[in-house]
Amino acid sequence: MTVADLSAVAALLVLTIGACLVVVVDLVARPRATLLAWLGAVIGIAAAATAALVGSGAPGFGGGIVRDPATVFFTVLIGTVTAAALLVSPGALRRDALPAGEYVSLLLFSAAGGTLMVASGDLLVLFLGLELLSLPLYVLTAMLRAKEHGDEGALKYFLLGAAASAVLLYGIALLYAATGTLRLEAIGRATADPLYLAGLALLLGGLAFKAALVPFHAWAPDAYESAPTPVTAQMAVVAKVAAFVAILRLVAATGRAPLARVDWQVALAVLAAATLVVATFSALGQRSVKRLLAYSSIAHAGYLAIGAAATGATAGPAVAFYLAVYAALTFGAFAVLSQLSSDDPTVADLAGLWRRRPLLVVALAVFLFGLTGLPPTAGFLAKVYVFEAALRAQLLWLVVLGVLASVVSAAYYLRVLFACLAQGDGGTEPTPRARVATGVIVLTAALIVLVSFVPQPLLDAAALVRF
Amino acid sequence: MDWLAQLGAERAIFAVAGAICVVSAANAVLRRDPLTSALSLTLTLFSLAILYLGLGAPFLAGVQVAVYAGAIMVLLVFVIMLLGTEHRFPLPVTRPRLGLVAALVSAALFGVLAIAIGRGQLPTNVATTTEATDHVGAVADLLFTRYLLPFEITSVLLLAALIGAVSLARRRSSEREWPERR
Amino acid sequence: MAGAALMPTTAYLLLGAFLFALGAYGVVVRTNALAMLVAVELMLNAVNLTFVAAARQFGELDGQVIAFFVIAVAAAEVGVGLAIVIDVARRRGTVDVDEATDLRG
Amino acid sequence: MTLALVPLLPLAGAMFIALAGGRIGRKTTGTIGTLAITLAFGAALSMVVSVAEHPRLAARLGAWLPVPGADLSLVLEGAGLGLVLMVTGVSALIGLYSIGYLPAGPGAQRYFAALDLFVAAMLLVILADNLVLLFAGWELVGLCSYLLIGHERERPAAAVAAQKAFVVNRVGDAAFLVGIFIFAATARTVNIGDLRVASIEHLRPDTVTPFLIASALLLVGALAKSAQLPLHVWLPDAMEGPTPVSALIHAATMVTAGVVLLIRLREVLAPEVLFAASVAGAATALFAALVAVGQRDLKRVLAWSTISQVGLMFVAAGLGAVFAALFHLLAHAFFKATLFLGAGAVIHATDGEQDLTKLGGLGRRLPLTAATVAVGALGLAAIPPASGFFSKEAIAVAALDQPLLLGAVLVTSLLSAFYAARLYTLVFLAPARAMPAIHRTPLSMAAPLVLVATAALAFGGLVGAHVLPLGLGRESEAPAWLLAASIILGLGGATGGWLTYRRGASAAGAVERIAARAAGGFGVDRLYQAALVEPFGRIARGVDRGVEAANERAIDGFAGLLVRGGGLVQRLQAGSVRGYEALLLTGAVILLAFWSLR
Amino acid sequence: MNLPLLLGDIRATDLVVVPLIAALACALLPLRGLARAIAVLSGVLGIALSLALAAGAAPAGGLRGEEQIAWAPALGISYHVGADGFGVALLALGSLLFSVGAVSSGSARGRGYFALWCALQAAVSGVFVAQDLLLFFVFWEAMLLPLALLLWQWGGEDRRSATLRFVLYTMAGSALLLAGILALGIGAATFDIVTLRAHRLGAATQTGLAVLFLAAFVVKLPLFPFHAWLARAYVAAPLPVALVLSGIVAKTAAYGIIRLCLGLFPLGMETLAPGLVALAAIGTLYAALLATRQDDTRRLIAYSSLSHLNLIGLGIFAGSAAGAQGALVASVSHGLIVAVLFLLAGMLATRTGGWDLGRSGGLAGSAPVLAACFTLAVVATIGVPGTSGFAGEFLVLAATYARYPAAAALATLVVIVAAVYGLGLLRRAFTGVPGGAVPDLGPRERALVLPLLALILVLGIAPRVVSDLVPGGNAPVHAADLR
Repeated sequence: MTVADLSAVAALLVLTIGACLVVVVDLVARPRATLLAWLGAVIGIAAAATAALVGSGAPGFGGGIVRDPATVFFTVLIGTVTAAALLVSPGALRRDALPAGEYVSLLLFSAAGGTLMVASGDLLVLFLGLELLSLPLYVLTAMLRAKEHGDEGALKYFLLGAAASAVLLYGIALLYAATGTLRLEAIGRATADPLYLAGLALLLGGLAFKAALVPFHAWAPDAYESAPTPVTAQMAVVAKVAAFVAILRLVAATGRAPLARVDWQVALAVLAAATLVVATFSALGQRSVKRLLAYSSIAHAGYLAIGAAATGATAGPAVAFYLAVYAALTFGAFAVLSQLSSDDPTVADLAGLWRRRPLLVVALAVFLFGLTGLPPTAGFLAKVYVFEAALRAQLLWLVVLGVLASVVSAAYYLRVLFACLAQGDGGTEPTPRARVATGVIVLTAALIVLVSFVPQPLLDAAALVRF
Repeated sequence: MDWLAQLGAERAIFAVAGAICVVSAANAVLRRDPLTSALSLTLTLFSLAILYLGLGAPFLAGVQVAVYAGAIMVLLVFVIMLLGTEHRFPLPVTRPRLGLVAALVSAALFGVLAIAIGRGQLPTNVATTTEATDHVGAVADLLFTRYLLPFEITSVLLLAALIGAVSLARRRSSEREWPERR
Repeated sequence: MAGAALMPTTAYLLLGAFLFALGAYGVVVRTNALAMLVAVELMLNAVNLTFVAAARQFGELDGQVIAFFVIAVAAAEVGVGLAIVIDVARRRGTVDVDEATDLRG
Repeated sequence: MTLALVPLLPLAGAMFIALAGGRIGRKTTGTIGTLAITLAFGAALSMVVSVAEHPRLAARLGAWLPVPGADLSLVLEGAGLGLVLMVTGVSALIGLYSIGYLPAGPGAQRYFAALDLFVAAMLLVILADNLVLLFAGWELVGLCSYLLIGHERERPAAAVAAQKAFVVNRVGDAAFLVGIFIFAATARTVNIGDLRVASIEHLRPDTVTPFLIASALLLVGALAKSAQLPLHVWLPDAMEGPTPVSALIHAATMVTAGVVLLIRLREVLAPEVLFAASVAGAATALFAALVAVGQRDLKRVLAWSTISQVGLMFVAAGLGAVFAALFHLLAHAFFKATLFLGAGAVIHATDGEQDLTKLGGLGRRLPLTAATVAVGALGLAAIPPASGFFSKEAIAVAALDQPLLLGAVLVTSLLSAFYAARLYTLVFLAPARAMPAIHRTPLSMAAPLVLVATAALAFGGLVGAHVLPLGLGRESEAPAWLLAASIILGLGGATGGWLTYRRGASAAGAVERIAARAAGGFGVDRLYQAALVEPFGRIARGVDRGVEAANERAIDGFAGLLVRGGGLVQRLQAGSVRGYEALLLTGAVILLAFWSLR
Repeated sequence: MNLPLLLGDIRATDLVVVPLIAALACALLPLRGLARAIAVLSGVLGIALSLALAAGAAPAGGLRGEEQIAWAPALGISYHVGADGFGVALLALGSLLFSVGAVSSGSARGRGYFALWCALQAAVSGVFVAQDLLLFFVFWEAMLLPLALLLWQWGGEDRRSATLRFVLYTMAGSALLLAGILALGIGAATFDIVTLRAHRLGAATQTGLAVLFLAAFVVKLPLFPFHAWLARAYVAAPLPVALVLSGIVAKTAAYGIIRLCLGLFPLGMETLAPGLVALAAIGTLYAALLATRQDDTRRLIAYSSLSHLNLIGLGIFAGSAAGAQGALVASVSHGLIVAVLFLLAGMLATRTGGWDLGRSGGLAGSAPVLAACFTLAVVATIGVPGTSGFAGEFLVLAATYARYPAAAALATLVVIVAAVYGLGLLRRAFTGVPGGAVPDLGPRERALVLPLLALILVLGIAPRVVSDLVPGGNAPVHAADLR
C-alpha cells in the first residue's frame, strides 16, 4: 500500500468506515433515528470533502483505481447526494419505523460502491463496486414493510439485478478470454475480434441495466416505487452516475484501441432512442407520482445516452454537466415527495399542496421545470450541452427525437405541477415540518437557480471531466 | 507429467464431467420442483469442480465444493425446504408465450455466443505453468498483492450483505405470523 | 505442439456459453423465485468456467482468483436474495413471481 | 390650400359632431353638419376663378403609405370643380332638409356625423390624386352608406339592408384593390397622373395584359358602387334608410362614384374595358327601367330609376363622351334629388306611407310638393325644357355610332317617361283615398325642395348647355331626327303612363299585371341568394364542421395517439419479473448480435 | 436601482429588467392591493422605454440599446440584447398592451396573477431584444410558462384541456426550433444573431434550417392549418390574457420569422415561400369564413384575429422588405384592434351576462357609446381606410401582389368575408328591438378604450410613424444573396 493507493481510496475508506461506525453506534448507543441520519450525512459530506481535498493524481493499485478529475467530480457528487438524501430521511425513518442504523449504513455502503465504480480502472473493481452499490439497494428497497407492494419491488429488483450482473460478469469473462487482462487501458490496446466485441456488448448490457436504459430498464419503476422515497432519490442518482461514468470510461478506453472498430455511437444512440420513446410514453399514463418520476429518470438516462453517444471529446464534459444537474433535479423532486405523508402519492393526491406548503411547491416547480428542460433553468443548459455534443457527432435525428421527447415530457411534468396548484385536499397532509429537510430542498432549488444563471463554474468543473 | 496421459485424462474429464454438467444443468432448469432444481445444480457444481481440476485449478475446485456446493447451495436447499413445498406438484403454466420467448432468446444467445467464440482468435497457448510447485500459495500470493483491493472490497461487500440480510431477518420476529398459503 | 494436445479452450468456452444460455432460459421460464435464483447461479458458474478456462489458456492464475471473487459475490448475493425471498414468502405465502405482479404499467 | 379645405371641412364637421356627443341638441347638430358642407361649397365656389386660370390645381397634405404615389394629396382638374360644386351643393340642401325631416331623438348626432363624413369621402373620390386615396374615399362612401341605411337601428330590415349594401360594395372593392395592386406592381406608381403617362406604355406586350386585367377589376368596382348589373342588388334594399339618405346616395353622391371613376381614369383604363362599361350600362339601363315600371313602393321606383339612369351615364362614360356623362350626372343629381326630397315630403306628410296604390289625390293637398315633383318627373321623363332632356340627348348623340346602344338608350327613355308618369299620376292625380291627417311640410324641408327643383329646371338649358362645355368640349350636335324621336318618345311614354294610371293602379289592369312580373327584378336577388349567399353559408358551415373540426380532432387524435402509444409501451411493463428478464436478455442478445456478428 | 430614464442612457435590457423587477415585487412583497398598480406601472415604463429607444437614431449596426455580457461561454451563449426597428415597434406595442391588459385585469386578482403577468411581459420583451439564438429561445420558452399558468389558474370552463393543448402544440414547435438553433449554432460556431446574419449557408442547408425554425413560429403565429389550439385557448383564457396572447405574443412569431428565418435563411425561405404564401392566403380567407359562423364573441374575435395573423404571415412570407414592412404595420394595427375588440367584448359580456351573441341585441339604444366604439373597432378590423387596419392590410397585400399575385388576389377576397362577419357582429349585438336597457360605458371604460381607438385612427392616417422604422422596397430579400 502506498500513499497513492491510500489517496485513491480515501473517500471509499471514509464511507465504509463510516458505515461500520454507524452500525456500531446504533448497536451501542441506540440514538434517535434523526441523529443517525445526521451522522450519516456528515460521513457523506466528509467523503465528498475528502475526495475534493485529495484531488486527482496518479492511479492507485496498479491502475485498478483511477484518480483523474472525473473521479473527483463524481465522487463529490455521490457523497453530496447521499448526504442530502440522508438529511431528508428522518421523516420517513420515523413515519415508517425503519431500522435507522441499517438504513444509514446501507446507504453509505451503496455510496461507497458508487465511488468505486466511478474510479475503477479495472473491470473486476468495476464489478465489485457495482455489487457493493446494488446489494444494499436491494435490501433498502425491501425495507418499507408497511407498504403493500414493498416486497415485490425488491424481489424484482434483486432477481433482475442478479441476472444483469451475471450478464455483465460474463461479458467481463469473455473480454478476459479475448485479451487476458481486466485493466481498461490494456483492454483498449487489444485487437477487437468477435469474442472481444461479444464481451463488450454484454458488459454494456450490464451497465445499461444499472443506468436503466431500455430494454434493461424494467426494474426501475417497480423498485423506485417500492423503495422509501429518500432511498429512491439516492438510488436514482448514484446508480445512474456510476453506470454512466463506467460506460464513458469503457467508451474512451476501447475507442482508442488501434484496431477497434467498436460502434459505440450506433449502439448508444439506439439505446438512447429506445429509452426516450419508451420512458416518455410510459410516464404519460402514470398515476403514482413516484412511478412517474421513475420513468422521468429513465428518460433522463436516454438524454445522458445521447451525450454518451457523441463519444468524442465533448461527451465527457456534456455528460458530467448533465449528471450534476440531473442529480440535483431528481434528488430534489424525490426529496419533495419524501416530505409528504404518503410514501407513494398519486398525482391527484397532490391537490392543495400549494396552500399548505407553498415553499415545497415552488421548489418542486424549479425541479420539474429543470427536468422538463425549460429555459432558462440549468436543465435546459444541460440538454443543450448534450444535444450540442451529439450534433457534433452528426446525430441530428437523435437530437430531434430528444427534443421532441422533452416536449412530450412537459405534459407529465406540468401535470404534477398543476396538480399541486389545484384546489382540494388530496390526502397529502404533510408530515410535521422537518426544517432541515425543507432547508436541504430549498438549498437544492437555489443551487439549480444559481447554476441556471451562473453556469460557468460548473461548466468549468465539468470541462475537466475527460476520459 | 506425461502429455499423452494428461491429454487423455483431460479429454476424459471434459467428456464425462461436461456431460454430467450439461445434463444436470438442464435438469436444474427444466424440472418444475425447485428442490430437484437445487439438487441438480449442486451436481452441476460438483461436475464443474472436476472440470476445474482438469483445468489445473485445484484450489478453486476445492472452494467450489466447499463454499459453493457446501455453503451456498445448502442454504438454498434449506430455504427451499422451508418455503417451497407448495410447488412440488405441477402448477398451471402461466404466461406460456414467455416460454417460447425464452427458448428463442436463449437459443439466439447461445448461437451468437458460439459464433463469437468460434470466430474469436484466442491468443495462442502461452507457456503453460502446468504444475505450480505451490498452487495454493501462488493463489494466495496473488490475492494479497495484485488483488488486495478486490479482496478488501469483497470483505466490505460481504459485511454489507450481512447487515442487509440481518436487517431484513431481524424484524421478522416483531411482525405478524406467516400467512396462510393462498 | 503442447497446446494442441490439450482439450481446446474453445470447448470450455462453448460449454460455458451453453450453461449461460441455459441459465438465461431458466431465469425466464421459472416462476419460482428460488428456482430463478438457481438459474442465476448457473449463469455465474458459466462465467467461472470461462474465467478458469481462459486462465489456463494464458497460463496464469488470475482467472482463478477472479473466479474466487465471483464465488464470494455469489455468496453475498444469495444471502441477500434469500432474505428477500423469505420476506416475500412471509408476506404472500408464496414465492411464485407471477403472483407478485401488482406493480406494472 | 383652399382645395384641401374642401374635403377637410366636412371631415372636421363629422369629427366635431362625433366628439361633441349628445351635449348639443338636434337642431344645433344639424346646423353644424349642414354648415360644414355649405362652407365646403363656398370654398369650392371661391376656386372658380383660379380654375379658369390653372386647369390643374394640386395640394399635398403629407405622406401616407410607403407605396410610391400613395400620399395624402389632392388634385382638381377637368370637370372636377363642377362635380365638387354639385356634391357639396346638393348635400348642403339635403342636410338642411334633414334637419326638418329627422324625428326627434338621439340619432341626429350619428346621422349628421355620417352625412358629413359621406360628403368628405365623396369629395375624396373626386379629388384624390392617387388610386389609394381615391379608394379610401370610395370605401368610406360605402361605410357611410352602411351607417346611414342602417340609421334606424330598431328595424331589423334596415340593419340587413345596410349590411347587404356594404357587402355587395365590398365585392367591388376587393376587385378594385387587386386592380390597384396590379397598377402598383406594373407601373410602380398609383398616382393617377403618372399612371396616365404609364398607360401609354401599356401597349407593350408584357404589360398589356396586366393593364387590361386591372382595368377590368376597376370596372367591377365601379359597377358595384354604381349599382350596375350584375352588382345592382343592394340599391333597392337601401331604401330602408331615411329618405334624405336615399336622396344623398342616389342623387348626388354614392352611385355616381363609378361614373366619376370612369371619367377620371378614362385615359388609364383599357379601351376594351371602357366599351364593356358602356354595354353593361346599357343593359342595366334597360333592365332597371323595366323593373321600375312594376314597383309599388314609391321609393323603390326611384331606386330602380336611379340604377337605370346611372346605366345611361355608364354608356356615355364608356364611349368616352365625358361631357354627356357629366351632364347627365349633374342633371340627374338635381332632378333625382328633387324627386327624393319630394317623395320624402310625401312620406312625411302621410306618416310613412310609401305604397303607390294607397296614395293618390295629393296634388291638391300638397301643391308645392306636387309642383316640385313634377319638375323632377319631367327631368326623369326627359321632356324639354327639363335638364334631363338635354343630357339624355347628349348621351344619345354619343351613342350614334353604336346602333344597339342607341336603341337601348331610346327604349330606356320611353320606359322612363312611362314610369315617371305612372308615379306622378298615382301619387298626385289619381282619385284620392281616405288619408289620415296630412302633416304640413316644414320650411326647412320646403326651402331645399324648391331650391333643388329650381336648379333641376335651370340646369339643363343654362348650365348644362352653356357653362359645362367650356371645360369639356361638346362632342357634337344632335341630328334633327334624333331630337324629334326623343321628344316623341318622352311625350309618348308620359302620356301612356298618365292614361293608364289616371284612375288608380287597380284600374290599370293588364299593364299593371305585366309590370308586376318585372317588379321582382327578374329574380336576380333570388338567384344570388340561391347561388351565392346560401352556398357561402353552406361552405362556411362545412368548413366549420368539417375542416376545422377535423383539424381540432387531429391534434386531439395526435394526443390520443400519444396516450395509446403510451399504453402500448406500458405493456412492456406487464408486471411479471419473468417478462422483464426476457426483455433484458433480448436486449443483451441484440447488442451481442449487433456487435459480434459483423 | 435602475433609473434609465433619469440617466438618459436607455438599454434594451431595461425592457426585460423592469417587468422582471415588477414580477418579483408582485410575487414577494406583501402588497396585495398594489400588485395591479405595479403591473400597470411596469407596462407604462415599458412604453416610455421603448419610445425612448425608438426616438433615438439607430446606430450603425441597426441595433438600439445594444449590450453583450458573457453567460455560458463554454456553450457559446452570451446575453446579447438590442432592438432593431421591428423590435422597437413591437416592444412599444407590447408594453402598451400589457399595461392596458393589467388595467383591465380587475384588482381582485391576486399577487400571483400579476407576478405572472409581469413575468410574461419580461419574456415577451426578451424575445424582441434577444440577439443570441439561445437567449432568444430562452425567452421564447419563458413566455410559455406564465401563459400556461395564467390560463390554467384563471381561465374559464375549458381551461385544462385548452392549456395542455396549447402548451404541447407550441412546445412541439419549439422543440424543432431548438434543434435548428443548435444545428445552426454548432455549424457556424456561434449563436450570435448579428454575427450569423453575415454567415451565409448553402441553399439546401438554409431550407432545412428554415423548416426547423418555422416549426415553432407557424404554431405560435399560428399559420393555417397549425391553429387548432387557438380558438379554445382564446375562449378559455381570462380576457386580458387572451388580449396579450393575440395582441403581442403572436407577434413574437412574426418577429421571429422576419428576424431569424428571413434574416438568416433568405434563400431557404425563398424556396419555401410558395407553399407558405399559399397557406397564409388560404388561412386568411379560411379564418374569416369561420368567423362568420361564430356565436360566441370571443370565438369570433379569435377567428378574426387568426385571419389577420395569417395576413401578417402572408406579408412576411412574400419575402420582400415591403412585405415585412407591411407586416409590421399590420402587426401593430392588429395588436391595437384586437385589444379594443377584446376589451369591448368584455364590456359587452358584463352587460348581457354572457358571450353568446344570440343573447344580446338592440343594445345600441341604451348604450350608444359602446355601440359607436364597437362600430369603430369593427370598421378597423375589416380594414376600412382611415384606420390602421387598412394601412396594414393594403401594404401587406400590395407587397405580396408584387411577388405572388395569385395568392394576394385570393387573400384580397377577405375584405368581403370580413365585412360579413364584422357587420354581422354589429348587427346581432346592437340592432333590433332592445331587450332591456343596459348602462352605457362608464368613464373608466371610456378612458381605457378611447385612447386605443384614437391610436388606431392616427396610425391609419400616419402609418409611416411605424413603417419608417424599417426599410421598404419590393426587391426580394434573398436577392442580395444571389449576387
